[in-house]
Amino acid sequence: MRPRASRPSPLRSGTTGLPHPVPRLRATSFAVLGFLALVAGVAHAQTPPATARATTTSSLPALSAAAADVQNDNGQALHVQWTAPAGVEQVIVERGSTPAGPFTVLDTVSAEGGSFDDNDVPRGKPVFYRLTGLGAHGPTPPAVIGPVVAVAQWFNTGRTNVAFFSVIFFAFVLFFLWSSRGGRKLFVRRIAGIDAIEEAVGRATEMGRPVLFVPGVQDIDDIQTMAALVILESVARTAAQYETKMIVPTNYPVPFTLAQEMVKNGFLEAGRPESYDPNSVRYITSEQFAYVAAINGIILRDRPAANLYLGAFFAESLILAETGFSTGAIQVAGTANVHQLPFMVVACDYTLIGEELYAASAYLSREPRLLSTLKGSDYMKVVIILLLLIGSVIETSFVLKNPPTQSLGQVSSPFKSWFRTE
Amino acid sequence: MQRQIPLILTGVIGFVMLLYFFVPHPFISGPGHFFEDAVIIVVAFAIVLGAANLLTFNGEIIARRGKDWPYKVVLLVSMFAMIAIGLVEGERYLEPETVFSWMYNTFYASMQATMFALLAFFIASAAFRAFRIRNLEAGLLAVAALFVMLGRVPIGNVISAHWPNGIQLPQISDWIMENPQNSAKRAILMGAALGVMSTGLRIIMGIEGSFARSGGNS
Amino acid sequence: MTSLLVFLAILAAVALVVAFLIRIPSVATTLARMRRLDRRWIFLAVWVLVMVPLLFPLKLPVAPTARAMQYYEQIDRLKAGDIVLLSADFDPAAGPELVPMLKTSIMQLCRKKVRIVGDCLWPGGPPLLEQAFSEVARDTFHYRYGEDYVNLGFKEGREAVMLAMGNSIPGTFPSDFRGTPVSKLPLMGKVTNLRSVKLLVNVSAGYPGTKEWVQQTQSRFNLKIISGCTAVSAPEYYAYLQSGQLLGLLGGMAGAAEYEKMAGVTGAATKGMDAQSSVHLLVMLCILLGNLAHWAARRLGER
Amino acid sequence: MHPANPLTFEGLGVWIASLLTLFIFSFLYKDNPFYKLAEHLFVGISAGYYVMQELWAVIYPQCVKPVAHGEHLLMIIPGVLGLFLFSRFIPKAGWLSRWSLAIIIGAYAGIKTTGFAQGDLVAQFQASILPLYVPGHLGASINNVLFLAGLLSTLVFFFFSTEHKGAIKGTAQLGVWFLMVSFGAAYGFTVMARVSLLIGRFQYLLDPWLGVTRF
Repeated sequence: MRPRASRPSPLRSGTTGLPHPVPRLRATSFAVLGFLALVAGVAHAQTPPATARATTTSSLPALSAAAADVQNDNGQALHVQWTAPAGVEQVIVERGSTPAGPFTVLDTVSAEGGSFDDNDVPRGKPVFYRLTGLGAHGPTPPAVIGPVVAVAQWFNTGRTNVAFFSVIFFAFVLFFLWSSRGGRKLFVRRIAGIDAIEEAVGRATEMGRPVLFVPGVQDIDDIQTMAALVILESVARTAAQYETKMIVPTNYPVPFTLAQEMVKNGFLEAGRPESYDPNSVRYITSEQFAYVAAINGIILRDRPAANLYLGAFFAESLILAETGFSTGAIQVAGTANVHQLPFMVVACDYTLIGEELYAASAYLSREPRLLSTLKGSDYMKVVIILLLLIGSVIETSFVLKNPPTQSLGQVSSPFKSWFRTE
Repeated sequence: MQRQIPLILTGVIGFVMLLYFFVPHPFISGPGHFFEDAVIIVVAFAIVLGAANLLTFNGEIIARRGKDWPYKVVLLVSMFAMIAIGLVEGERYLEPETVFSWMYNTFYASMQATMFALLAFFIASAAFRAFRIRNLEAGLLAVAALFVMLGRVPIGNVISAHWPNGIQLPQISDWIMENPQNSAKRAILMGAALGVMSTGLRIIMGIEGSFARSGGNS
Repeated sequence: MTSLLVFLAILAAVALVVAFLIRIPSVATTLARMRRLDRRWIFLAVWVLVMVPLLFPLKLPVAPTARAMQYYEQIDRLKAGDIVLLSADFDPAAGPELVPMLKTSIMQLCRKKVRIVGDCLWPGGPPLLEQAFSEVARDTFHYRYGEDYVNLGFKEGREAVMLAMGNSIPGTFPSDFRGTPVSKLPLMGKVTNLRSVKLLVNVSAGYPGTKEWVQQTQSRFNLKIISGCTAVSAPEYYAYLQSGQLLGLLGGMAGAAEYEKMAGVTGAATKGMDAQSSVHLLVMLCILLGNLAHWAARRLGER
Repeated sequence: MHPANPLTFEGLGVWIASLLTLFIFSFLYKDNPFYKLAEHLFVGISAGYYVMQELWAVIYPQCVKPVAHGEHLLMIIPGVLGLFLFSRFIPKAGWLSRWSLAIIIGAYAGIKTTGFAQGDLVAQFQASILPLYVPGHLGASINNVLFLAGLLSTLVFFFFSTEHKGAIKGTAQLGVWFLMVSFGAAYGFTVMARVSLLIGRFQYLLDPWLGVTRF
């Protein structure tokens, strides 16, 4: 097959990155994307991928080689393959724009590998390769192959499976968002952690001691902090109903303001705005260990009967959990930072594990944004579980038909292979 | 307007970066590359902004002679000293023989490493005072922890060197890591992936919006 | 087999003795009182148990596990002249765990005569990488800077940097950590993007690190990745190991010690293993004694 | 080996570093001015260090230098957006910083979404499709069944759309057990990590500072 690209591409790139001339399809898209397209690369993919065979210039044993376009890329890579005659140890790979040269050396590589990826090819232009083998008996005659053209693709077919999962999941989330905004009630089960929190506040009331709420150690850009503040509002409501004092130490200015807002709101909603103490939310410092040392001080001095640690926690989680434990307070913790959960599980009376933190905040706030995410994830999990069960059955029957000879996991069923990402 | 344009911009950029994964063609990957390069620079400025925040925040404490203000002076002086040395030494500021490198080794490296080394002490005392095996769940946690702690260090090799092959302590700890540990961890990974994806979707759709509140003079 | 039975018998005997002793009121009271032990005594115990094995080493034998062997073999499979990317994504906070891995990795790469391109995605990392390069590659193996290895230094941007490197490494790092333009470094002329590196050796302390390299580059740029990481992040990466997204994993100082053993060196990690063992025993003892104290207190009717 | 000589530039560094190490360790006894001094010194030094890294490793080579040489003029855009971030110090122009945040948040939203979808969802899903029975490999078969049971039951535990009753309750409970084993393993590894860091500090005090090597 003779590649069409052996003649120059009608759309050649200018140096500034602006295409010339601009095709109509592009012009419309430009209008949409505005300045983004300033940097759009240029050459259009319209030539079929080229495969070229070696034309040897000598009767002596040269390399037999071939070059082809790399699929699913942006048109900047070509793959060169060869079979080297015995005695050839290294291969000099050169590239040029005409079969006669001039050629520039790309690299000298081991002949054993049998291939070379050229990742810096001008897009859409025909190129030629010259391969020269090197061995103990001197160089082989050069093999010139080409022309080949690097072409860009519009869809990476190796990622269909990722698109498949993403589309299903996004559809679920958007559907639930749409239906919850339309007023449909989305059912979410009550999280046991919420009961545990209420119980803890109740006990603090009985003992006449305050409730400590630590909303994590991250700024507001961490969604865990946001989730914690949502929970704080409902804790404040409960505390207001029971007329129990709250202490909320914070470590960044924005969570501080938001926490004040949340606590005030909670007291307002409980119908006791007069009991709201503006000093209950305190700004401490954003230095991690200084913040923790200050909370330790609060725990030891004020002896809160309930310690609630909800949000993003890091290395300090164990220090907090230990100090709180030593005062005998009821402790409820929750974080999505999985590596901190072990310390919370062993030292706290109840722990919200990972996603449960988000679920609790969605449950309490009933906000469509959060609920739709939660429901979408749930339905996606059902899809995953079903596909896993089907997949395992298929895989088992496949393995029964093709028992592994030596090592496991070498071959897999077409079903499993389809999900392999590239 | 001040809120709408950034939201639209966020959505468009996010969508291009999303498509960029599936569409190799330069029509999408071109802008994609530009955003990669651009975001690198903007994020660098954001870190410098952090230092500026530190300056205003601590400067304010010093100005009103707030709590621990002499320490805040130390903080700001050391920050400016580091910046001044780096500026004077120029682009080769990290060569091994520069004053900047010396400051790095003497102050930054040693103190950062020690801050985290403190946790070794706290972890031991927490193990003693706040690790309660109160139910089956905590019991499972404890057993797995004991096996892993013993199996990952040489003392485990010594104890179980002559045990039957397959149930030596390092092998048990490896099995825990690769099987029960791994399966639960994978479920968490998948759940977290769904969380990140839906947050990304909401940002691209322009319905997350919390950052638009946090930016600016709020 | 007998040693296992002996071990189990000892455990059972200890358990029986403890179960018996805890019934004696005075023992139970003492145990329960231990709950109020000043924690600074435990701090002291940790101090002693780290210091003593460092001063008087037992040299307990380190035995490589399968995971560390995979890491070693991936580097061992490289050929002379291959180019690898060594991303040192950590800072001094994780130094004791990761610097030994970094040095041993560079040593093994040098032995294989592999060319190394180094970079850091953590601002605190470049001097550590440079120290390891100078000590091992330059001084021991006489690697020439710019031809056999380069240190590209730090780049901000986390995942964005990884993707940008997939497009162009010289474009992402226009100059090395000293400010030398990469066009003046011969090795960088041979490195176009992530597709032109044979292997990514990632020494990682967290975010950004191995997880992000796997997510952004492993399948996207068909990159082979091995990871040496802190023990804190290791459990999560086992999931990537099982799926083949990672081809080798060293977890923490123990992983580093196993790797040193395979490479035949006695580095800082191997030297730390005795102390590591002794403190692990202490922590286990703390867990058991702490719970015993609680049980004793419960027997006595305290909370 | 000899102790570090405080009269040399390098040795002085080792002495200061070691003393600061001890200052920080003094926190174990109780919070004190030495610890506070070290802590604030550290925050200041690291902030200065980060600023210099961002300047010399990113802003200068990526933006200032190429633009000054007229090479990548487009890099003026992120440079200006970066400066916009500082507009929050000027009350009237504060909204400009949202433009800069737009590119940061938008770009990472896109990058992370596909990264997690590919690396943590599809690839992990694919690797979990396991044969439940492998002829001739009993151990592998049992492991695969156990693995799948752990994965599925943990997924069920994180399912919030139905009440945990009956079979779902039992499955979720199984999931909790798997989670606990995984937390136990994580606990062990975290202990290992922290202890290693302490060992590293002690090695520093012993070798470059006091000059004691014993192995």
